[in-house]
Amino acid sequence: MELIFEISKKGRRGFIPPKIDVKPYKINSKFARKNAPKLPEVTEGDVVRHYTNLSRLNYAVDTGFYPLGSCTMKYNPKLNERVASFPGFSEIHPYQDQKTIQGALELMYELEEALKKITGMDAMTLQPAAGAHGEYTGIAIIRQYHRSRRDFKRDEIIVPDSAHGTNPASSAMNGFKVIEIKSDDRGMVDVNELKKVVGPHTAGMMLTNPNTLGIFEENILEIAKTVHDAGGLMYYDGANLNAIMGQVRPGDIGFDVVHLNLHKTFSTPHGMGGPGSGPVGVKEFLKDFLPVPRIVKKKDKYALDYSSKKTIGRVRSFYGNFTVLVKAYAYILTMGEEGIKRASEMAVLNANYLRVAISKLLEVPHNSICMHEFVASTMPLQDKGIKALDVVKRMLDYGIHPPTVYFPLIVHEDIMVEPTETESKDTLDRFIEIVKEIVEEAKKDPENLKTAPHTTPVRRLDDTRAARYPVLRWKSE
Amino acid sequence: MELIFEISKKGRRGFIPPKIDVKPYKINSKFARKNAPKLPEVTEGDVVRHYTNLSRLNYAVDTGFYPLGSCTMKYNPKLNERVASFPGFSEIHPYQDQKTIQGALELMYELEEALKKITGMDAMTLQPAAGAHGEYTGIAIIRQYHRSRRDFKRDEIIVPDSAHGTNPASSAMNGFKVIEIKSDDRGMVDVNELKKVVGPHTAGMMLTNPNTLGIFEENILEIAKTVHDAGGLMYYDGANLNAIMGQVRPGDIGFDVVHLNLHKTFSTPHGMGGPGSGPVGVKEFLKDFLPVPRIVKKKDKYALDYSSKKTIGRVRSFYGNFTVLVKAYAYILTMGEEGIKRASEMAVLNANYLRVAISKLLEVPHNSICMHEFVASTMPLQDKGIKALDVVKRMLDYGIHPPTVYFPLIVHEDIMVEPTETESKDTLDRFIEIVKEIVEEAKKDPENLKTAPHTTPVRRLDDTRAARYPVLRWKSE
Amino acid sequence: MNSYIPHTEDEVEEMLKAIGVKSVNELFSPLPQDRRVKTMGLDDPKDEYSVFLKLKELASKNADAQRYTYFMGGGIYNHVIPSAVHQIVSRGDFYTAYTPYQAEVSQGSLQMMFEFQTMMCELTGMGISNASMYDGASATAEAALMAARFTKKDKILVADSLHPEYLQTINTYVSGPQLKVEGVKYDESGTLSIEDLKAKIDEETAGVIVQYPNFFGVIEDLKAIREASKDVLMIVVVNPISLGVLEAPGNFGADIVTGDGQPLGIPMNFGGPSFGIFAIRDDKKLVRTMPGRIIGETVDVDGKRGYVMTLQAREQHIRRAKATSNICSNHALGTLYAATYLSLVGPEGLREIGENNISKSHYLLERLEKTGHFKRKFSGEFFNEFVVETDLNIFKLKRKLLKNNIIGPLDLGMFGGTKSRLKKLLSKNDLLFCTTEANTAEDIERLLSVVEAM
Amino acid sequence: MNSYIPHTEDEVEEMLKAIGVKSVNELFSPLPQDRRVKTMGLDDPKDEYSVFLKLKELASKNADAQRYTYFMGGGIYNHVIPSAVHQIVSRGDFYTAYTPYQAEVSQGSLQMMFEFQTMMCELTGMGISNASMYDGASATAEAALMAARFTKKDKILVADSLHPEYLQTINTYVSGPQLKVEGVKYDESGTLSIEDLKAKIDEETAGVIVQYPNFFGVIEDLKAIREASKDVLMIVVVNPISLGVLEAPGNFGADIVTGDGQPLGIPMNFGGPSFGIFAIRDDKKLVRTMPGRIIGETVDVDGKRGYVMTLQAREQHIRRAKATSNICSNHALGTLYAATYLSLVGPEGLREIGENNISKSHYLLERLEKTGHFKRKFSGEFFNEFVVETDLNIFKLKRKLLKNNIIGPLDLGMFGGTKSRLKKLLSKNDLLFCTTEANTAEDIERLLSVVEAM
Ligand SMILES: Cc1ncc(COP(=O)(O)O)c(C=O)c1O
Ligand SMILES: Cc1ncc(COP(=O)(O)O)c(C=O)c1O
Repeated sequence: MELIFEISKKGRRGFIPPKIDVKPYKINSKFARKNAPKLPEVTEGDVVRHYTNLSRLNYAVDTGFYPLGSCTMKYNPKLNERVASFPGFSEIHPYQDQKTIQGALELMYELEEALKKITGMDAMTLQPAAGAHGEYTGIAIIRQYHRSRRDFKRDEIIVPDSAHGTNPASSAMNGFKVIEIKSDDRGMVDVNELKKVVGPHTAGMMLTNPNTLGIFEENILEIAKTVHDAGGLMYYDGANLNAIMGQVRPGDIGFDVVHLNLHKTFSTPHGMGGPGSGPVGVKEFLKDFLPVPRIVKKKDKYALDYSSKKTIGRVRSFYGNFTVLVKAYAYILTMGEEGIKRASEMAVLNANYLRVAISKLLEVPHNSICMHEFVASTMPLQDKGIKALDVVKRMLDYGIHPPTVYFPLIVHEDIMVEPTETESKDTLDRFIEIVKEIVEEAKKDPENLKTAPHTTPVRRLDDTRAARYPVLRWKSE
Repeated sequence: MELIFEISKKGRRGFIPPKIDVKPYKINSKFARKNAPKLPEVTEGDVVRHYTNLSRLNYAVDTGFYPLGSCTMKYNPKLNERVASFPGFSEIHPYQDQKTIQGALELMYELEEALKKITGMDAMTLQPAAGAHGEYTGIAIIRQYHRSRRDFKRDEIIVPDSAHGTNPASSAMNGFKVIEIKSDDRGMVDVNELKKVVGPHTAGMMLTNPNTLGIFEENILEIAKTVHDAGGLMYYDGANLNAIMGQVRPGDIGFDVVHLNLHKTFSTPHGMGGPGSGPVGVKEFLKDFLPVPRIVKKKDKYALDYSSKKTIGRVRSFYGNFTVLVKAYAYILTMGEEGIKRASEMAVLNANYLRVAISKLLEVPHNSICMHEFVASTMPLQDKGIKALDVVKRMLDYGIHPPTVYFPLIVHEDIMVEPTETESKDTLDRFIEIVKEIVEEAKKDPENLKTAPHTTPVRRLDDTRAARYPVLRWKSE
Repeated sequence: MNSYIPHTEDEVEEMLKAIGVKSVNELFSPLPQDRRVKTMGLDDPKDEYSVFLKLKELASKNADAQRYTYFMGGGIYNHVIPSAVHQIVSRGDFYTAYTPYQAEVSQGSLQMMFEFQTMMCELTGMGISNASMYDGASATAEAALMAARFTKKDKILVADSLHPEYLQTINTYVSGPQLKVEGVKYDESGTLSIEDLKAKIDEETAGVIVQYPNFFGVIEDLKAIREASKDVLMIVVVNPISLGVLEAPGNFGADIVTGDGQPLGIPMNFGGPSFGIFAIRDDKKLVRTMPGRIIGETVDVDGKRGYVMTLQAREQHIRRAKATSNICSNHALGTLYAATYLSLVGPEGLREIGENNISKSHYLLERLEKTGHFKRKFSGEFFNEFVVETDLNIFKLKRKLLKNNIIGPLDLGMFGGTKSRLKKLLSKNDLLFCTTEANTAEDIERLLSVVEAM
Repeated sequence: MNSYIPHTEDEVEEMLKAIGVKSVNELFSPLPQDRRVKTMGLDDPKDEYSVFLKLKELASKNADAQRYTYFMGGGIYNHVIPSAVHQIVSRGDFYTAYTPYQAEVSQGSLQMMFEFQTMMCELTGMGISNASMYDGASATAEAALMAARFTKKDKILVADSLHPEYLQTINTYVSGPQLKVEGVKYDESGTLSIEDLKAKIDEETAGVIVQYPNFFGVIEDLKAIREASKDVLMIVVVNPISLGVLEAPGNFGADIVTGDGQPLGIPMNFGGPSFGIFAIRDDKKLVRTMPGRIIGETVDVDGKRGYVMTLQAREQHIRRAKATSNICSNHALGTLYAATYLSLVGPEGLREIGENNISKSHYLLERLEKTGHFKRKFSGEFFNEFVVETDLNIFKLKRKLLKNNIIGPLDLGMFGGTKSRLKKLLSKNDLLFCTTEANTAEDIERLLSVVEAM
């Protein structure tokens, strides 16, 4: 498709702004812009057509199955979108007098309460804008905690090699050394390895549980004890909370700090990559380190409290991605105790159903009960020269979004499948059918896989060229 | 795609209605439904995916050029959609106390005023739901007028052979005989023919001007005089008002009754075929025949007036397609005097630009200045066995919506092109290019045209089979 | 300056040159120049925000269902609309599409309408549904014309308990073909008098029109009516949302079912747009006299399933003066509301909604009666509306309710001014109350506390 | 009962059988059973309408821009948003899509972001833009980290006129790498003191951060700042909507431009989500230290143009602990708001909007000064915000305004409680007024009449 700039024509208008109905003021020429930015000049109709047609090139939750491991692409309820767009939520200013935003504060307060109940934590902040931002915040809290105890030597965060890239990155951004430990042959934390590395330098350990292989860390209590005994804190990367919510709470199995991804577990849409929201919960003893402001309730009034002395400060402006919070809150109200539990149950049921079926078609290295996702490998197709990438690109021709590939890094040629609870058995059966057809094709016509996809708006794109000769903006010839 | 029924599974839910929070009441079993209707049983996610995917199979104004003659598929501004969805417009009940609907009545009153100014008529009703409904209403008014004068012999309505099918149909529904008159060789009303048929039986004449060939009836004043002299009234089918609004008014060139298609001229969307809105305007002497209620203004208050004795009655419940009226009103406010004029100017400019270019590629039987549309014919391709239908089906492969075909009925193998003012020269140039390529292909590879389209979600569909063995609903096997 | 029209001045020049004229005005030379408009007298163009503010102000002068509680029905109902309906109907891919004449690029619209037709058949128990009429009233009037056309008879019986505006519409429509319309009385139960019906059916009778539930909310005994009217067409006007709990008219032998689709997910819209339901028995002869567009299944050249508009030989663009109706644009977007609504609620949901409506109305009646100020008017079983007589001053009652952000009930006295037969049959103190699933128990308490304070 | 989860009981049984377990609970056997949750203590599930009503009630407890007029800025602004923006951003095809890792089925997202990047470059005058950060504050904090990383120096100068919450965010972010942050004073014009800047730049200085227009609405003299800070990175925090009338920071030699995208078509959202702008000079070395996702153009195997995420070697999923940032999810949907907004308004519209803002603010200041109760605080040229000192009781003023449905101005005293340097620099009676094109002349009169009545 043409770029919006390529259909631009000097003099066209897409929006007529309000007229100046007061005495006009001309800016001091010292500051005045000399050359107008070359923005598109198009009609409203051009804009609507252009972006409507672009949108149709997209795959989305609203168009199909999205079994992206680690991403929890569950259905995004429309009620949530609707309530979040109420002017009383979307058209309010963060600095309004607190008596004019009692509804907003109440919502945030109640959301914190609900998330505390779900995670087993004692206090929450809703400020972080995404999962990684939550990690950053949580690790900063751990750092501040040790500093507040004048325990300055703790400069290491332990992270399993199966961890998401944001875990080491968030630790490093906080100035920590990252100690990566190898997983055992079942894909879990090797407690012996852990014991080797914990010590007086350990500030904490970051863990996703179930881990990125979809396996619940069975030794979690021992792991937590090991870290705690060494004086470290346990950080829970909540990206996979969908597997266990309502079943077991991070706060009850040894975690001190947890972040949630509302855009995964709590059904808020991903918006092509964001905005998300990454609330952080902590145990009582860490409460004062949370970012300011905190939402407090005094009698029947809600207020923003900036008074904490130990706070890590702020990790962004204002109070968080508020309208995302509204959506998550609506979701929790709708699901209720019973629905939240059922979500994890059906998510895990779906994953195991797929695991058993896919293990007959591809290799599933850790083929025991999984949680909400599992990792398979296309290694059995290697002798045909087929890589995981070929398999997933071929899936595009079947009109579904493929699973995550090449993550976690500890399994070769892996595809990571997370169906989520909002998908039906029919959809899973169709997915199994597609994998079957592709595996058969790999044997009969491997070339067709290697050159896939064939039916998408564009075909396989040249990533190397993009990186080697970067073209990062449009320029007129 | 599967039908929504085909993905249904007993027990699934897509919406949880409010619980019964009062004493439950069980209906008398005599009236109780025995077997539940077999509606789909699906989740909310299924519904959203199903209809989102269906929508992507559609062509729409929001996706591309729509040069459908007679349909005025102009761009539908998004402001209009937004304001029409205000709860103060979309969530009000027609029987509310009139003091609680003053805004709605004011809007309708002001819209009538604006439409009077645009058409040159003296009174309006907004009740009719579409163009044909307006025609029905207008012809009923003409009938009542004659009856009120005890002139019972006037049982004929004159209609040119180029008229839209709704014209004769609306006349017939009103109990009139339809007298069809042939157009002259320039596609216009043959005044001599007209003179032959007018007389004491003439109740009126229906005319679209510019006519369905896009040609302005140059003899309009003589036509009107002829009909008026015979005691008949002149009816203006406003489907083509987009060509002349702001230039000349039906009320100033002899018309007594006019209907408008707000969904054509006034930019309200077509909604896959409706809702439209077909307001009817009349000259002073016909005012009392308008449907009830009428909107009246008394001092600063607006009211619904049911008092007319001569009224034709009602043509539907309530007051018209109100939210469509809101959109049209917003459009008129936005365009203003100057914008309304410019719309017709650019619509006519676009049509003539295309006419001149297309006349070099196909035949344009009446190739002089046209108004907002023109009719071309694919007869030059006949020797290759190519029909108009083949040409337009091939256009689908180029990703544009083809023009109207086989209407009006007086030109062979015709395609009727109405670009509207909201399309740019670039779009028109692209259209010309496509026609050129198709004409060339007709010579080189006619088979490819006859079997077109090739790239659409389905290919040419079997209409005959659909009509001969009608399958009008889904049934489970 | 205009953000809808793309032409730059350079382009206009180029285009004029290509056409071979000197000015845009020259293109209007075929117009009678002495009649050209100088000024229409419209306002100057306005920017988007100004129009937005102006319309916001107009909207704010109306009392709406986001701010008020409704106990008002009588043809338009305030139901709960699932959010997903809005998400789908606001897709430009649907609402800015044209009539699906080019089927290959309109399968979205066509398949949706085919599904809609199926749902209408399931709801009504009929065999064939079209793809919508304008509204319930005009659909019913068209049914009257169709009945006359099909039977070649010219008398239509209409239950006096039919919505008065429907009757008025029928009266207008029959004046073309000059059919006779005769009313059929109702009895103290509020349902059609079988006796009167029998007495009025004669050789010339084409059909009988009854509403189900009728204008008073009362459920007509379709079985008895069918038995009493064997040789004429039975036309039933339904409230579609009641059909999750009420037996389908098709199962009582209805020949034509019409009705207004508004309750199926469409906002009240001040009465429009909604859409008209039109369904008939599965009968090849009958369908040929049916008005409106119909979608049918077929296959493409590759044998793939697809959908097209079919049986068009009935329609105005083919048959012109001999068409079964003049209808062209219908209310297709309304069918999308209904299709998504019914897909979401499903059979269980529709039943629950029906039960909610009927429970609320009976509870409200009971509570109103207890106040001593209201007396039930009709003994017949009712759905979500009922008529009561009151000894309260209606004007004062309505004013008090309004002050408490309550709209309704419907004052039946207001229909006295029309030509309706209701005038004779109802007293000035008759009120039509309506409840839906959108009325909470709390709303009902609020209504009652106003009443009790009077 | 749940309308989001499709499983019927039969299906659950079938699936358990296929897996080879007896119950769903068996699937949770890896969990420490003695720690299983009995009850979380959440409420029971609610139906859709109940949730709708509950949230409507909460929303109604807030004063919003549909009911109130805003004279409040300070980082979040009430601008007019074209209706077409809403139409596009509410398409599920966009907002329910994931990060475009599978480029072949994400060209809609990718091309849009590529267009967005181009627009950001045009606006800011920079060579390279990423595809968004979280917000203006965190983007600016990341710019500080990047400057230190790139220059291998550890001192960051920050204008005291920077938004205090941005400063707080920077302070948090620098505590990991333990960078030094030093404030640079402003003078009576409200702009950065060039003298103080010069005095504070030293060998260890990585960069200087200034805001344009700054927190007081005053337009910094970027030319002078650039000249005074030749050897360090100049980081400019912009209000993007001002760049239709203000010279682009790129044209003054900025190295990094950040800012908050909210003014570009995004509702106020109580402060979030919006998105963070991040643009840099066109410099191959610099780009390697840049945080965030970047979209690049390439071709597919058929040579067709297409777009992909590129230069990923900087990012956490590849580089892990050595990544340029931990950012993963960004604020992509915000870029869609901005891309559609900027496409609609175009260069002319953006200029007109800028002129409207600046005219309104100057007019309001003039009128306020005339009342005798307000005194302009800074002499520097300003955009759509300005600081005044008042002799009125601020508490009373705000209460009166609120009663007249007016929100604002911003009471700068409220920043006194934070660690911000503003505390020292501002008096308790300083107010920050803001006007945008959404404030009509009538709104201004209404504000003044409240003031005059005091
Ligand atoms: C395991 C894990 N941790 C952290 C993250 C980061 O979350 P976000 O993208 O919201 O920053 C993700 C996201 O993909 C993840 O899967
Ligand atoms: C010339 C003409 N007259 C009348 C009509 C009927 O209008 P509607 O479809 O709104 O009933 C049309 C619609 O296509 C038309 O083109």
